[in-house]
Amino acid sequence: MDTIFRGAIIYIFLLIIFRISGKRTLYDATLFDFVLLLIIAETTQQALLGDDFSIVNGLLLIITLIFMDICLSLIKQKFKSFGKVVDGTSLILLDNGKLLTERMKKERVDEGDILESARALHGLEHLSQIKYAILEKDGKITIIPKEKAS
Amino acid sequence: MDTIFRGAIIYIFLLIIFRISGKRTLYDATLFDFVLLLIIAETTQQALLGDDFSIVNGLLLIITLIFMDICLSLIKQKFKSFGKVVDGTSLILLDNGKLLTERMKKERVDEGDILESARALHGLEHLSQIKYAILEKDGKITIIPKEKAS
Amino acid sequence: MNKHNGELEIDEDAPFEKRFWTVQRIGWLIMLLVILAAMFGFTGRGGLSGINKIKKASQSQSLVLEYDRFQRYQVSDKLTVKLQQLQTTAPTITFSKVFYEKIRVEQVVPQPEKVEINANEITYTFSISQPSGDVIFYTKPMHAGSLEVMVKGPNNERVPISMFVYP
Amino acid sequence: MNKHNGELEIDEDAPFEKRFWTVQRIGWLIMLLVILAAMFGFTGRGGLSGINKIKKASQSQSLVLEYDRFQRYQVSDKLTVKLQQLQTTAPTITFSKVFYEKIRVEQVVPQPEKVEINANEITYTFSISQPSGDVIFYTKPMHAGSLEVMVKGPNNERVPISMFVYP
Repeated sequence: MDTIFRGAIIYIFLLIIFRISGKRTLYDATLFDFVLLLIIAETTQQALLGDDFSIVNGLLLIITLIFMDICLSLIKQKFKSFGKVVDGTSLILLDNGKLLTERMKKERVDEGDILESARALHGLEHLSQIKYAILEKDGKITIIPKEKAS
Repeated sequence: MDTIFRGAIIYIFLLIIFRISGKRTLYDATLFDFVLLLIIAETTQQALLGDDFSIVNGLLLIITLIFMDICLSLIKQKFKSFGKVVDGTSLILLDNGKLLTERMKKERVDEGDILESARALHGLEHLSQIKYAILEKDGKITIIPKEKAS
Repeated sequence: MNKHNGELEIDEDAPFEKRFWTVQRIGWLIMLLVILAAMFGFTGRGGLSGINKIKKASQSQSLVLEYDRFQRYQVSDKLTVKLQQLQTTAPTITFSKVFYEKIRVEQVVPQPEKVEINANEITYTFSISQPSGDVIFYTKPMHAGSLEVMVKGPNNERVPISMFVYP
Repeated sequence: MNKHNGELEIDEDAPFEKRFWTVQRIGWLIMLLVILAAMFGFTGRGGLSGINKIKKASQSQSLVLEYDRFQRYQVSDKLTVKLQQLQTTAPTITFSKVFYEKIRVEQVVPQPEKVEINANEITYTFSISQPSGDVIFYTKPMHAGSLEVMVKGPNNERVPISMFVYP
């Protein structure tokens, strides 16, 4: 019983804390962010298991976490608005060549981040070559380039 | 002996639970999913090790897990149908411009997910630019764009 | 490789995937059942009394045992022995072999005056000045599987307990 | 860089990779052997009796030792000493130096009446009222490598035990 509650509490806690912290927090832009993510996972694991190292405890926790995730995805599918609250939505940062600075400021993204994505995904040099830049749910920035021929 | 059994039980358990939970569960669409994956890995690690922190225990577990994985891949190679059961197959979600909504519902994918992949992989703007969208075995969605010239 | 629409080469097997969706849904149901079983206490660590928390008494009520039926490998638990209607100030509690072979008794409160192992039994002798008293055994199962222990009180009353230890 | 077909620049070395495939297959075989050895008990923690679980008795059978031959660094284990045909109610069990220098005895059941260390030996004195009794030593090896311990029973019978502790 104890095991299931621990799993459920930590699942909900993490869901809320990651949602509140914003898409770009802990997004692994640097190795440091990545290490931080790993550390958070490690820390959580200790809180989950306590000093119960039995196999059944581990398996129950995994079942609890995955089952909650399946339930969450089913609820999200049924109620779109709930999905919006949990996952957020995509957000346009660069609209037809125009930077939306207010949004970028709130989401803590700068021009450099957009240019980095532009280089990584499409090998683009300037902001002017970008038609749309979109901040995705997972914190990644996707780029839609301007057509060259036109 | 104990160590080997622990390794084997947990390997098989994880194989089944991940297969059953579906391709998109725990697919790291958001940072939270990624952290959840890490937590599951950590939890497993404790169940694997118990309170035996000796080197020989760690090495035996690593050998067991890797050996089972080699065996599984050899069996999958030999018996294609077994591979299908273990890994699943690819699945077309968008067929020649037409969304296959029944499949999308069952696999818990929505239009937004397809569009996100289209943006990330090819910088596409609309669904109409996509010829095929395929849900791969690992939960990723791959996109085949329509040819422009035609 | 199959060709879809005569152009897309893909290893898709839609009928198989469709059948697998059913398997998936059954799997989810099993997961739910496991979680419910765990909530009721079938996997140890808490749960409803009667399922996990067991109270078992001898006929004369002079020996009452409280223990968890479902335990976990190498996870500490406790067994409370309640002695009533004591006719001696040096009562003994005797357990069968399994109790010292498959379980590690980490601590006994109060500390016994004497412990002896012989003839497939372990006997704890206590010093209790009043007609009733409790003894707590902090135990750690060192063996997975089912354990059957026979407990014998000071009046030679026997209470069998059975536990299941998850690996 | 090599050029494949005069156009593809690549660091391929196919003959080397081919030779390495053989090495890989040999590696897999070694892994299988290690796993089998572990299943039989050569790496400690369970396994067949005779390989890991050892039972060793003195000539007169009055001192019987049960222990694991293969142990692991800092992992708790136990050593059971079975005393039979006791001629005293205060039998002693004596171990050579290694037992207190390289091993940590976490708990002894039943608790000894007296423990003394002198002349490279540790002596446990118990109080056992019957002609036979078991004593369990919960041990934790604090040293990797092979350990040779000489155990001496109440009748001065000696039984040497040897253990190997994996790091």
